[in-house]
Amino acid sequence: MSADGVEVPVQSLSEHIVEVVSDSGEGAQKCGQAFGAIAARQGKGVWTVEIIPAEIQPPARSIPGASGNRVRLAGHAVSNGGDEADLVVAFNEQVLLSRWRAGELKSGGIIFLEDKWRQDADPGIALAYAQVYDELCAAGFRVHEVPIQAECQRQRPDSARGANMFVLGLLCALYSLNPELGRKQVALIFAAKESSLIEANQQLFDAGHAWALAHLNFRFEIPSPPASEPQVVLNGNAALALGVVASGMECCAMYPITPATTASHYLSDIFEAVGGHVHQAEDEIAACCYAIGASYAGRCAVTITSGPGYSLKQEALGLAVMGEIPLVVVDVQRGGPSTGQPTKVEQGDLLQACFGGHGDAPKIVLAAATIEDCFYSMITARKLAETFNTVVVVLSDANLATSQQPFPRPRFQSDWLAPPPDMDPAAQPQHPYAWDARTGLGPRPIPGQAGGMYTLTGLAHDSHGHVVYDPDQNQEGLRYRSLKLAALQHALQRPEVHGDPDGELLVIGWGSTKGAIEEAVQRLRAQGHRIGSLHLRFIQPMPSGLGELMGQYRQVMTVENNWCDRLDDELITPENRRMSNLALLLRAKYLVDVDCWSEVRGQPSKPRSIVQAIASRLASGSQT
Amino acid sequence: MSADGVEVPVQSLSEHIVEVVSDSGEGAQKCGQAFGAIAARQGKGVWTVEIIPAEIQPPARSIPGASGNRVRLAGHAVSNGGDEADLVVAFNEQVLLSRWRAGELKSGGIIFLEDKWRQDADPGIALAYAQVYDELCAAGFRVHEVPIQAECQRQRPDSARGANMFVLGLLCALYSLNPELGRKQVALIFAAKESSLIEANQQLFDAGHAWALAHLNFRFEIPSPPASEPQVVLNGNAALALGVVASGMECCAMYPITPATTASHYLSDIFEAVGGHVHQAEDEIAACCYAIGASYAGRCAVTITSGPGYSLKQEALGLAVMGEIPLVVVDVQRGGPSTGQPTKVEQGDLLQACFGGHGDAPKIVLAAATIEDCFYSMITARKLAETFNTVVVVLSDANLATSQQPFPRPRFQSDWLAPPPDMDPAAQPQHPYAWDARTGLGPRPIPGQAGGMYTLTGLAHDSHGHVVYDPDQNQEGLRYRSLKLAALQHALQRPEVHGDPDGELLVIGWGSTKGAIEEAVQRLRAQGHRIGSLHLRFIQPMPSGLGELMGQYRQVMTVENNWCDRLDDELITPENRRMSNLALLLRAKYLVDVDCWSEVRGQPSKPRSIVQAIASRLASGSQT
Amino acid sequence: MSSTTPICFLRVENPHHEIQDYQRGMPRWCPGCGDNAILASVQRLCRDEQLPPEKTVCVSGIGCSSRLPHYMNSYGVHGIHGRAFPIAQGIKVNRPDLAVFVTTGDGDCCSIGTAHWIHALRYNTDLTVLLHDNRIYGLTKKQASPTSRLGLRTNTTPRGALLEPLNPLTVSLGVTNVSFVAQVVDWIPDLLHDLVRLAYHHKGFALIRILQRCPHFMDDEFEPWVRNPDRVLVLEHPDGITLDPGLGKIYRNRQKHDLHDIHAARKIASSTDPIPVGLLYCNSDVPSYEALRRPAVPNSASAVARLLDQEFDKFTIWPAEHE
Amino acid sequence: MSSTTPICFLRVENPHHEIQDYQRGMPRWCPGCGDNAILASVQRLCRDEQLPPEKTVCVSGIGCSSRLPHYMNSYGVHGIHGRAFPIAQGIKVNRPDLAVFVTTGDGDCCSIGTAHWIHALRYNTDLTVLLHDNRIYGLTKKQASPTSRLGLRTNTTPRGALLEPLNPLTVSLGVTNVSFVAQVVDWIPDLLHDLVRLAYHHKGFALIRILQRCPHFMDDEFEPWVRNPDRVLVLEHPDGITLDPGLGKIYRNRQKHDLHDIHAARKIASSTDPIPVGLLYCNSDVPSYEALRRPAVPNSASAVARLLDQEFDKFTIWPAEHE
Ligand SMILES: Cc1ncc(C[n+]2csc(CCOP(=O)(O)OP(=O)(O)O)c2C)c(N)n1
Ligand SMILES: Cc1ncc(C[n+]2csc(CCOP(=O)(O)OP(=O)(O)O)c2C)c(N)n1
Ligand code: SF4
Ligand code: SF4
Ligand SMILES: [Mg+2]
Ligand SMILES: [Mg+2]
Repeated sequence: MSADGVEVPVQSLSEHIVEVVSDSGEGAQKCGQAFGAIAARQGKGVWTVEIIPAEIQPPARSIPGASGNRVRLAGHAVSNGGDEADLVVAFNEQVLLSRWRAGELKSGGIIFLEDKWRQDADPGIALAYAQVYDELCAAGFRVHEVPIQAECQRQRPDSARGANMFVLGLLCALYSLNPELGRKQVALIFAAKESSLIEANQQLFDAGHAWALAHLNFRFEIPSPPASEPQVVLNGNAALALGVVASGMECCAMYPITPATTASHYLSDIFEAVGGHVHQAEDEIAACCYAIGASYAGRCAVTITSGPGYSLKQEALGLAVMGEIPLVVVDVQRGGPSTGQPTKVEQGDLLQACFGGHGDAPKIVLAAATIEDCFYSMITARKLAETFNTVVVVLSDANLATSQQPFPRPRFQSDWLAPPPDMDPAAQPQHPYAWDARTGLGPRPIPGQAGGMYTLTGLAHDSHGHVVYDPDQNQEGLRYRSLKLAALQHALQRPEVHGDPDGELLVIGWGSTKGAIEEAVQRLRAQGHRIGSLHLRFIQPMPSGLGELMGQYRQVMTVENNWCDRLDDELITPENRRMSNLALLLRAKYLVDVDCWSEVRGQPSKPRSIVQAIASRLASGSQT
Repeated sequence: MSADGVEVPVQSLSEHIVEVVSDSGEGAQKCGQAFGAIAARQGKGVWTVEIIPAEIQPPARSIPGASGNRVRLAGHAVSNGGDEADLVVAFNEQVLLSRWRAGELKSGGIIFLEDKWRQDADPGIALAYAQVYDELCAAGFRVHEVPIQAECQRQRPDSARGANMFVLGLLCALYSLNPELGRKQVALIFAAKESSLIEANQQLFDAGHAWALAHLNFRFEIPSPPASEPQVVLNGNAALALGVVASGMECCAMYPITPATTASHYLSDIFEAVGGHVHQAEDEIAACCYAIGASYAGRCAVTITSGPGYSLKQEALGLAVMGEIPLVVVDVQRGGPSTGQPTKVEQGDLLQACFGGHGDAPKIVLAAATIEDCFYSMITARKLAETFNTVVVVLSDANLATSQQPFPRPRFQSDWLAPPPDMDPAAQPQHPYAWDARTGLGPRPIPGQAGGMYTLTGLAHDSHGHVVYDPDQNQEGLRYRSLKLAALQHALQRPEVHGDPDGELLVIGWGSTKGAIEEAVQRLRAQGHRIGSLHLRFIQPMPSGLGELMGQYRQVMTVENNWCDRLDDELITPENRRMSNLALLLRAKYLVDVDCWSEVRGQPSKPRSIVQAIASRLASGSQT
Repeated sequence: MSSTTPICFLRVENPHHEIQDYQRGMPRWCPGCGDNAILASVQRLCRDEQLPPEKTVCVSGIGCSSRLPHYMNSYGVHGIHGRAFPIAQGIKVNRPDLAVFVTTGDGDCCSIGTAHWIHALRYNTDLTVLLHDNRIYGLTKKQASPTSRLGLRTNTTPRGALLEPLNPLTVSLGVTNVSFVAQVVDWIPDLLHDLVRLAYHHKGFALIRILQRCPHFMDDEFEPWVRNPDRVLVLEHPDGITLDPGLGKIYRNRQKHDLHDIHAARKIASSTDPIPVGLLYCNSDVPSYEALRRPAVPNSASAVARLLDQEFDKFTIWPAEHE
Repeated sequence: MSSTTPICFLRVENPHHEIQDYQRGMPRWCPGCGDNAILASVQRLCRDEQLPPEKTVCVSGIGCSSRLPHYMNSYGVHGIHGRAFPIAQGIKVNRPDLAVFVTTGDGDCCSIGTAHWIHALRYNTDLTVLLHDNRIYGLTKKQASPTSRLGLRTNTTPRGALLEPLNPLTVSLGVTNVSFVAQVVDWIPDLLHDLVRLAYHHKGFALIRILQRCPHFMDDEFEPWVRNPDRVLVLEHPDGITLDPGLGKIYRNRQKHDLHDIHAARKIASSTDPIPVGLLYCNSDVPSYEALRRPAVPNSASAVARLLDQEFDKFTIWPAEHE
């Protein structure tokens, strides 16, 4: 019932995408996150994506300044941020424009717009507002002007802040969420502050809620699927930090870099409770070397970074590979090359992860595909690092790092932790690299262990760790270090195909595109196409059997967020075309004509774009 | 005639491989080099390879301490160090043993061995000598004991040095070289010293010459093909340094590292005569950045390094690619990974050259295949760098760096030098990245040029150089930077096939293996096989038409000096096999089942080993 | 091919430059950010010295402070994190005709860039260096920098920074060949400008550490010093700065300081309260690196041809030789 | 899983260690190379202190000097060029029960490793650091190092080094948290050993710069000083070194030096002739980094389980919540 007693129809939706955008510092991010959390608590499927301005303090009311959150909520689990937004709440018309220009708004969608600008003292601003408003209406958007600030000031004449909590109340009312959960969430947000602040913000929340009930003649409801298990709502970096704890690692060495740093922030906060520490080194090289030192000394360590930092670590990683030191390296990829787009998503570091560094330095390369993966990948990576005594690179990206999604709350298992290193004095002096002739695996003497003394060196060495100049001994070391990847490959499970097990086309992906690819495949299958998708978590080594899997489909293509040349460019030929990273690897390995479609727009790929890409591939493929 | 008047038969040879080995510091290297130079001056085909101990001061009379030179001389041009040595002069039996153990001596070959050890005061030494002597004789070597030191001391009782000049004289007599040229060469070696030293050494040379005539009952003669052009005899690093001068570059920034450093040494010596300078930076990153600064300021620069240094430069190279700054980077590859085998040859950096660095950072990658290439590659690289405004990586290796070979003396052409940069004030403000829509090429404003002002940035930017956050503009930059490689690809010539233009098998190689591969192909063709070889100098982009060329042969394989897994290892399958670098690239590009054979023994591959590899490939290929 | 003598071109007119001629775009720093004052001082210097914008280059690394080159209407390089110095050296040594400024942050210079900073001091290339020291990593959102106060709570030190802050002045003054070290604060623009002018005229590596306010993350960090002029100690010297009477009335805490005395400089540099401002040390006798590297001859086709001939002669085998 | 308390194991016997127990292989340095004396001093210290070889770790970078760990019968890391310090820190902070030595060269430490050197001083991890300063790049065959003399002809400076040498002592003494800086020469083994002992017992980052002879490339570099003991100035202090009467007769050029006075230390550090040897500066009050990072609780399965529970609780949605 609306405030004036008239029954307002409640429209039931299977899903909706909601954005809240403001100037940076106005709290749209907090609002969106809280909204996602409330919806998740009520059992909706939720995916939240941050809308991040590129600068710390972009100018107010500017296109590049848009800051906020996208929340996709649904009556089922969701795995990505979806296509265009159905509904946007904007604190000014410029940030709204920014989202429109970026193609992020569904045509005909609903807009709630702060109306105070219409009367702004600056006639330029008032004019700009009116123009945008008219444009949007003309373009068919359903624009609702909301006196956000005016209403807030009625509640709290002395403060200019809190508009975001008003909007939160409004959204809760609009989506028929439980206001009690909303008020609790507000209390959580300000938990560290004085209680008067909590109350004031709850007051604004209530005001927003009431305003919506009183003024809006429509409401939505999204069903909640029944839930049986507890879920946690985390972003990928938080999941990663908790994964580090869960793996039993005790040392993280890092140097700040966006978008990796928040993982280390969180870890800095909590790590000491398990006897761990985060070492902020003077640079990435030092961070990597500190981690190598820790691992050498028996405390397997992790170093967390993003692209530029990962490039800097190349030489040090070579030492770890050569010395067979277990080490976990996380690269939270961002836009490249060079400084690129520090806050944006890209998957441009795969080939460097596989082939970076001079000489043959075989590393294990994993890619997290979901937020849940970010957690478990740390446990897996540490185990692999210590089993194979080598470097394990875990690729995440800015999309996973900052998106939130519920996943089943992990239940701690003590075998996540590595067994304590064997510190018994070696019965007889042990060879540090007593390579197993079949697998290349070997022991790992640890300082303190009598009889295990050796000097780790980056020079070619024999099984004693002694420097060798002999050609055959040099090859022996290369061979064993490489064999370890083969040994792991034999242990890997064939990945499962999503969708049809054979048919017209197989899409292969890796990393954060998983949800969007699978959704795209679903949509096309619903349209009658027989297609499937495959998502690789192990990239080096790759699980076996991919060749057979690919053979089940007429065409194979990858979908990636890294550059590949466009065949419609005049100078680009099938011969000189630079392929996307994974496509190149698959082609080299399987000699299958794997095509690739990529976009490198700094944005997570939308299911809609992937649908189009696959559809046009299907169309052109069926012509030939 | 021998000294006692008996006619000694002179055996005519088409070629011979001669080694001179001693403890480090005893001068075998100088002797071998001088011998090669004398032979070259008499018009023989010559290739000299250094035999380098791994340490500065290895223990005397030790296996790892062998130091010296291999000289392959022939009645025709030679392109590599060949197979096993036909004749060795050794200053002690241990260094001789080292060569034998390494499989470098032809069975039944001729050995000249200093005999003083037989009577050594240390009975252990005398015993060791006698044992080795007996072993060698038993193994069928023709061992001649020579009283080198005794004869030298007869000439110069007051000095223990100069045995190497005695040996030089001996060799000149043995190979019927003109002793006058020999004496001149001795004078050249000691040109910087007092003239008494020259004379003393010429005296020893003469003594060696006379001793051989008096005591040896055999002599060799290798015909000299008629020569029409002047030739220069240089090693690859010297050629590279002269190439830098010839390219007109004025700035080389470096940090010392083996085996690249000698190029910078030579350049340090001569560069100032053309207004250039070599900047020794505090590390490789600084060297690369200094070079970027120089290029930004209008002086295209080169930075020279080896593997570990190349790894360190990855981040800075990304800036140059992103900012479209011309830059020449030389990587004189050595054994890897990590510190690896600093003085040994390996071709392990190709994939890092192509894919190193985070994000998409397309660079041009060239590989010098001959010593002559080392010279001309610098001229080409600078031109490409300035035409395409990007990074050009030139790969050399320890084999090219230290081997010597005559090649036609280059005649300076003024168009080697770049035209002066256009410093006219831009008529209207110029966009630094006014990308040509077809090719991605653009201008290059240089500080001092009015109207061209811009701020180079590693952030994503538009054609003005302004930072952009727009998804499409980000893609535009990626696209143009990548297009430049396609534009270059269209301009490349299809490489020529050596040997048969079609047939059973095509061998593809890159870098310093060229000579050995072609010689191997020649030998197999002489045995009746129909095969060819192809050597790639442009690796990124690759010239077009390789697919067609490969299609002319039943099988294709690469021969490389970098690691690939061996199929006879139990755990290695065709699916998980890690391929050699070039093989991987060719497979990905052409979807042709390119096999690879590699050895990573720190030694240049011998024609004989390549013959075996090809032969076994032919055998197994014909079975299937 | 380019020659190594300064590249010249016909200058049609020789216009007088106003401040605006050195400004580009709208600086994107937070309101109240000290970087604004530093930018203004550089632009003022350019105007005062009438530097041709096209012969001026601003080089930086990465950080809020390193955005400065984007706001200068000149040539510029917004480089990579920590590497501003070697880039700037490559520019200046190869093109001594250009005026080169370096702008860097406490993280950029004193953490990842430490090796380059120390060696840049030693090379002593003629650069005007502005070290924006806000004692924090601004751009990456509040992590401890080497100059962060002991106990400062940041995102990487949630229970307070563990170490005493690095003092960039004492480190710099320990480096052989150091030739110019100054300190100033962003909130006394005239002093800032005076020091930028002295640094610009110094023919060598002139480092000014500027205590810079970051209201966004370090609210109040410098407030006690801003509010109480007596907690600023002005170092005066005829070759350094001397306060004009107006400023002199506010900043009464002054001291004569012999800026040629390295030992005195090191002592004063150690003090953090009051904050010493002024020129701590200057030595004009240290040769600049670009002077040491100045080519004796310019590059030219004939010089190249001559050198190649001379060198090839050493290695040539003439066909005649073995006939 | 490993715990952060020192890893212990049953020691069956507790043997007495002789010098030979710390020796491995045949050092491969040139005859007369000063590195031999440095190795001997470390081995002597280990014997004197009866360090269990398996609890001793020698860490180095790359260079002739950095080969040292190969000749120690202990654990060791022969790392990569310039990065010995962060590797050693990672070891020591995670395993404070180990005795960790760092051996590095003038190129390794003062050129490519500069940033790590400066920050290692500031972190003040308990490491015994031997800086083998032969004023040259030995392993790569004679290029100028930062400490090479002005005018020294090397392969990269064929017409003489262009710059005054960097003084590692004055640089180190400018770094906040510096806690131990000493200098000695390889040719006075007893003094060398005394300083290694003091450094070992210092609970912090103890840097000894050792002037080291490289007869292979730098014949005569130190000859005048070796020959004339008066050109060596011995700094004496009860907490530092005092000469025994025998040595005292040879080294008569002695000076009382207050090793707690940083200003005095900086002054003396600047002198190059006579060469000051002894402990220049020591401050035992600077906390070591591993002490600052000592975990309050050990890692354990139960602590991990507890922390995960506590954190997940913050983010959990219980099925009950929306019923
Ligand atoms: C190689 C590399 N590592 C890390 C970063 C991330 N990063 C950018 S700026 C910065 C530090 C900024 O601090 P400061 O230099 O003090 O500048 P401020 O923002 O405070 O002005 C860091 C760590 C990067 N861009 N590149
Ligand atoms: C990244 C990298 N750059 C360069 C080198 C080559 N290199 C090895 S040791 C060395 C310098 C050695 O000088 P120093 O540290 O003084 O040691 P010394 O040999 O004199 O004892 C250099 C440049 C390397 N191994 N790795
Ligand atoms: S974050 Fe701090 S340093 Fe950066 S712009 Fe804002 S106030 Fe300035
Ligand atoms: S080259 Fe010099 S430093 Fe290296 S081992 Fe020989 S004498 Fe020692
Ligand atoms: Mg800062
Ligand atoms: Mg040295």
